[in-house]
Amino acid sequence: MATQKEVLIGVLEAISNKLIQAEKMLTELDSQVGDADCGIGVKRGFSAVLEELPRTNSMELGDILKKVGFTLAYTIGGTSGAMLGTGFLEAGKSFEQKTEINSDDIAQALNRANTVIKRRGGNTQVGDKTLVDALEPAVESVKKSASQSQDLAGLLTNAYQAAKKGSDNTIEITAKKGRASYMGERSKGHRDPGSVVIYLMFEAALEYLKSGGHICDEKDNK
Amino acid sequence: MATQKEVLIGVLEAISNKLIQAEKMLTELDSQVGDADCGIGVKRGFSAVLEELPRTNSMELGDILKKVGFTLAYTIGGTSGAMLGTGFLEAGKSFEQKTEINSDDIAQALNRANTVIKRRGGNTQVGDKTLVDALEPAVESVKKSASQSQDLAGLLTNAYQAAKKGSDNTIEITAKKGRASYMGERSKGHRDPGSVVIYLMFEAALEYLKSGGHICDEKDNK
Amino acid sequence: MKKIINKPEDVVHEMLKGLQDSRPETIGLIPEKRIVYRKDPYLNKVAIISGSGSGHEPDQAFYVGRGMLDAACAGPVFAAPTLDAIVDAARMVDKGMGVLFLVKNYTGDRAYFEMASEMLEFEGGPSVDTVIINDDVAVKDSTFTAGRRGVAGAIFVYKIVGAKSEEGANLGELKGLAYRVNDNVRTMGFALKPCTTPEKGSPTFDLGPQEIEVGVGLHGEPGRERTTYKRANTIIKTLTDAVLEDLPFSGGDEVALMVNGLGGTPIGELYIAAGITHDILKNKHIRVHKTYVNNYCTSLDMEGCSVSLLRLNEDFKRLLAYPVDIPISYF
Amino acid sequence: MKKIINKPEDVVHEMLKGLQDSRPETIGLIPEKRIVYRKDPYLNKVAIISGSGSGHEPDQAFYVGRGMLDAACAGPVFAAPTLDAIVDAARMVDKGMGVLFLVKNYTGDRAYFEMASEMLEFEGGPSVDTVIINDDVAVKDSTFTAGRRGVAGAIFVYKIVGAKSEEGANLGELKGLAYRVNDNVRTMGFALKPCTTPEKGSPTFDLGPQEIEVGVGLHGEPGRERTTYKRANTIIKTLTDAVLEDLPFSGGDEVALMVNGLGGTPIGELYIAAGITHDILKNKHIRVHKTYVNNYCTSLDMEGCSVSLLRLNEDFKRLLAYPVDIPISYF
Ligand SMILES: Nc1ncnc2c1ncn2[C@@H]1O[C@H](COP(=O)(O)OP(=O)(O)O)[C@@H](O)[C@H]1O
Ligand SMILES: Nc1ncnc2c1ncn2[C@@H]1O[C@H](COP(=O)(O)OP(=O)(O)O)[C@@H](O)[C@H]1O
Ligand SMILES: [Mg+2]
Ligand SMILES: [Mg+2]
Ligand SMILES: [Mg+2]
Ligand SMILES: [Mg+2]
Repeated sequence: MATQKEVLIGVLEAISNKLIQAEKMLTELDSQVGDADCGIGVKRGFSAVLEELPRTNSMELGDILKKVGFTLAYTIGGTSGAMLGTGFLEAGKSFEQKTEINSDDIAQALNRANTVIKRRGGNTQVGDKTLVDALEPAVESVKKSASQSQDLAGLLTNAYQAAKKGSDNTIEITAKKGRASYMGERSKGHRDPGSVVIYLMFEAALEYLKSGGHICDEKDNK
Repeated sequence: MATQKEVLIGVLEAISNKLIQAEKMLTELDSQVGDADCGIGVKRGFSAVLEELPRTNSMELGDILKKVGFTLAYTIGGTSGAMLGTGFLEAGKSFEQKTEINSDDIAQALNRANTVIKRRGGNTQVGDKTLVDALEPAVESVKKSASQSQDLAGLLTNAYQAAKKGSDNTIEITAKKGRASYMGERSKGHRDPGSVVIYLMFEAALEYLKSGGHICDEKDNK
Repeated sequence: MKKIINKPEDVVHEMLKGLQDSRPETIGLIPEKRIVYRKDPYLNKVAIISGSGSGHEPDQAFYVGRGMLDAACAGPVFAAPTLDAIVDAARMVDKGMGVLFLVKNYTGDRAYFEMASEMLEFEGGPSVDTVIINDDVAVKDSTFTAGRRGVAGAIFVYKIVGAKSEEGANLGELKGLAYRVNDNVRTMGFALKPCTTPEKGSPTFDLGPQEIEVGVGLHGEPGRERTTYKRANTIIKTLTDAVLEDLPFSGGDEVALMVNGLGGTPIGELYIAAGITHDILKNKHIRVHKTYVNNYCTSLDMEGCSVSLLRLNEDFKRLLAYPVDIPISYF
Repeated sequence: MKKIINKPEDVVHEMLKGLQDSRPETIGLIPEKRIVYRKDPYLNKVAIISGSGSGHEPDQAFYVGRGMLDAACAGPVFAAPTLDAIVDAARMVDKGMGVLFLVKNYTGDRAYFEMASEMLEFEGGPSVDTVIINDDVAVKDSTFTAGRRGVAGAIFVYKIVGAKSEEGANLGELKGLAYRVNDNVRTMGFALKPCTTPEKGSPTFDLGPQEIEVGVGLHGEPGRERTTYKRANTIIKTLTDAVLEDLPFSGGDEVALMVNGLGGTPIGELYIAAGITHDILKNKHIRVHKTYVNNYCTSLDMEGCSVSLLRLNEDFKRLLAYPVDIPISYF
């Protein structure tokens, strides 16, 4: 049975690989509404994460996430780097002192990440056509799953679906934040690349779990 | 019966019109071996000549040619402008004081034009792939016709053919003067645009004569 | 894509190396962090730092030097400078009088500078303050957007604030001055041809052979409208009018005019634009005190230009004329 | 073709008008003749004039001013300045000490300056002398060509000779100095993308998506070879080596380095090139005294650059550093 730390590192690895593979698609989406670098930055950031992960074995759970956050903030440069960096950093802070976590901890960490990201973005709201459109529904879903003591597979499935749906919603709306907002009405009809990053993260975690990534389920931890 | 001055002005008009129409072709040739402006410059120059011609009625024959020379040197800018300008200027000088001219005068004027053009070009020789390749044979032909007392139609026909043949010769040779020389061997296979200007001038004069441009033939002048 | 580069990912490093090689006496470089800083000794001044994605050269690494910036944080191409670079740069150039961040208004840049300020406050460091520059009038309705972008007008802010910092002004005074410059400068640009980022290798947006983007952003972001190509008189009038109406500028004003090339447009065309703007201003009885025509704030190889007007006062005029010693110069 | 222009035939006039509008105190213009001249009063100096086709901006109208040129004769795009303009300009700027023509080696330009000299001698006018600049090493076998072209090295000639003229040197001394600079400067360039002249409206030559022209001329004339695109390290080494071998430059030499953009290439790429050249020179123990990186002598919107090296002596160093007041500048 894998330790939580092994699982966390495994999930982070899966997320990194998935996002690196998505480079072209993300950049293509960003060239519709932004400056065509989202995939390039995300790839740079998560490649750096992949390099760091082997060195995180001796760290606490929270510090691993903070390390990921700093790595993204130190390498991506784009807005996505500030936002994702902030997210992992705040999630890590929320895990501070914890050696074991449960679904409630996950929900809390994600909630904190979402809150600070919104502040960092200049008071970003759902409907502004940013990654928050995918993140916030996913966070709400995780909160709900946690309160219903759902297992991790179910929690992640729901979160992924919520994030995906949130991302889908970005297609038809007008951007009000970030670079895409300069397009005004013309931003309609294009999916926000950052929202894709979010649902791909949940998808990667889910796939890792399903592929038998030795996820220790809730009961083991209690 | 038209005066010599009327004929000269008519010929200059015909030459100008012909060269203006050749703009695209000349520029196209110049883009193969030069800087793609020969037609543009020639058009600019001969359009200016067309504007000047109506004001030359009161001038001497030589001054009309000098006027054309200065106009070309003042407006074209390209090498062709310096060379053609020099040519007309020197031809004009050679007519100085003359109110009536004959074939010998024409031969002499053309010869002087050719000599100074060659000096101006930095000792240009036949075979250097420049307008001299068309001009010099034409001049030689005119000299011969004049010495044989040929009529003007014959003189021009021979001169045109010599110029055309000289221009044809430029295709297969390597440029040694002017912008095309920078291409070295690569200049082979392309016709020199300036040589086309020369044969078109003789062609225009000939067409003007044939179209009944009221050319007073040799006998009238003697 | 054909560019004078080696590997796309090395573009920024190699460019900054070339900068330092070319100005070894005055320019220092921390390559890993892409921090460019003044090497000549200076004291008793607030340090001025700007930073943003690379690709806008000479903005901003090439404005580092006496009379302008004390350090520049260069991000990857079109991506904000990273957190650690900003924090380190601030610590490095502070002379005890604090640091002023001059930041063009882009979500990413703002977010990183904000994170850096929080870290400096939290972990201890120089006192820092930030002024956001947002001179681009192209983005009209700013309550429904990330707000106006910072574009070429930023150069006037660096120039005037940099000069004043040499005179010994304190952080608060400089912050106030930076806001006053920003409040009096307006810019609008357009693109004839999109730019190609080295890593993407193809144009960042598509523009038809007869299309132009009016109000384009510094990273190829779309602007007010995509329209058909028009002759210079028409395009430049559109830009100038948009700038004039926005502040608004009016008869009797004295201004500095900047016609800024976006990177791929030759100097000659910029001067055609300058001539057109001069005529428009003369007609409106707006006096041009000084004209700046060059590539000041570019978008890689984008073709097009922007027109900026800065309403002047005596203070601005004096500080604009203050001598600079910066890497970008002719002789 | 999309450019910031109105009618193609008005490009040069409108550009020069913009220049004069932008520098009304120092720059005079005779629009019909396209003569740009210094307006500030000066005396007791030989007048320095250069001229050539337009399209090489800032060369050379934008170098008119104290410490450099006294007048520039601008031709139509890529066509020599016309005879009357040269004659008038010489008469206008002569202060009784004569006029030096600095002419880049192109058949057309030479021919017109020669015609002008003959006219001035014949009709009476200032004493004039001409120096032909031919720094381009791309054209190898000069006995079978019109000879080496004058390219970016010309700027060093204007700069040094212009400075010396301010010191009161006479015509003969300046002519000698100009030849010495020309003898010690070498240049080679390459194009990534051809230029488009306004009147033609399409590229002056064809270059495939993976082709470059090594040794290209200032008007898009072909160079040494057309080859496949290579990364910057390789291309810039080719240029630098050709320049080094030609003079030849050798270890211990002290040089000025110019990396000159051809018009459409962004500053950042030029600095990548500068960094590469610095490494090559360091390896050969050639010391770079000063580096010049910018668009100095362009070919409209051509993409690419040239590398020039000038072997220095103390005189050249002092004159290079002599202050200039010319229209092209940043602040
Ligand atoms: N104000 C904001 N709040 C939250 N996320 C944002 C904000 N602005 C932009 N984003 C996210 O950043 C993504 C773009 O990332 P990236 O391409 O790295 O940024 P940049 O626009 O700086 O190039 C967008 O797709 C969007 O999801
Ligand atoms: N040295 C020379 N002597 C005579 N004619 C020349 C010489 N060099 C070039 N030419 C002629 O000039 C023509 C090019 O004219 P043009 O395009 O106006 O000149 P440029 O090369 O200055 O653009 C060539 O086709 C050639 O016939
Ligand atoms: Mg982006
Ligand atoms: Mg030509
Ligand atoms: Mg970006
Ligand atoms: Mg030409």
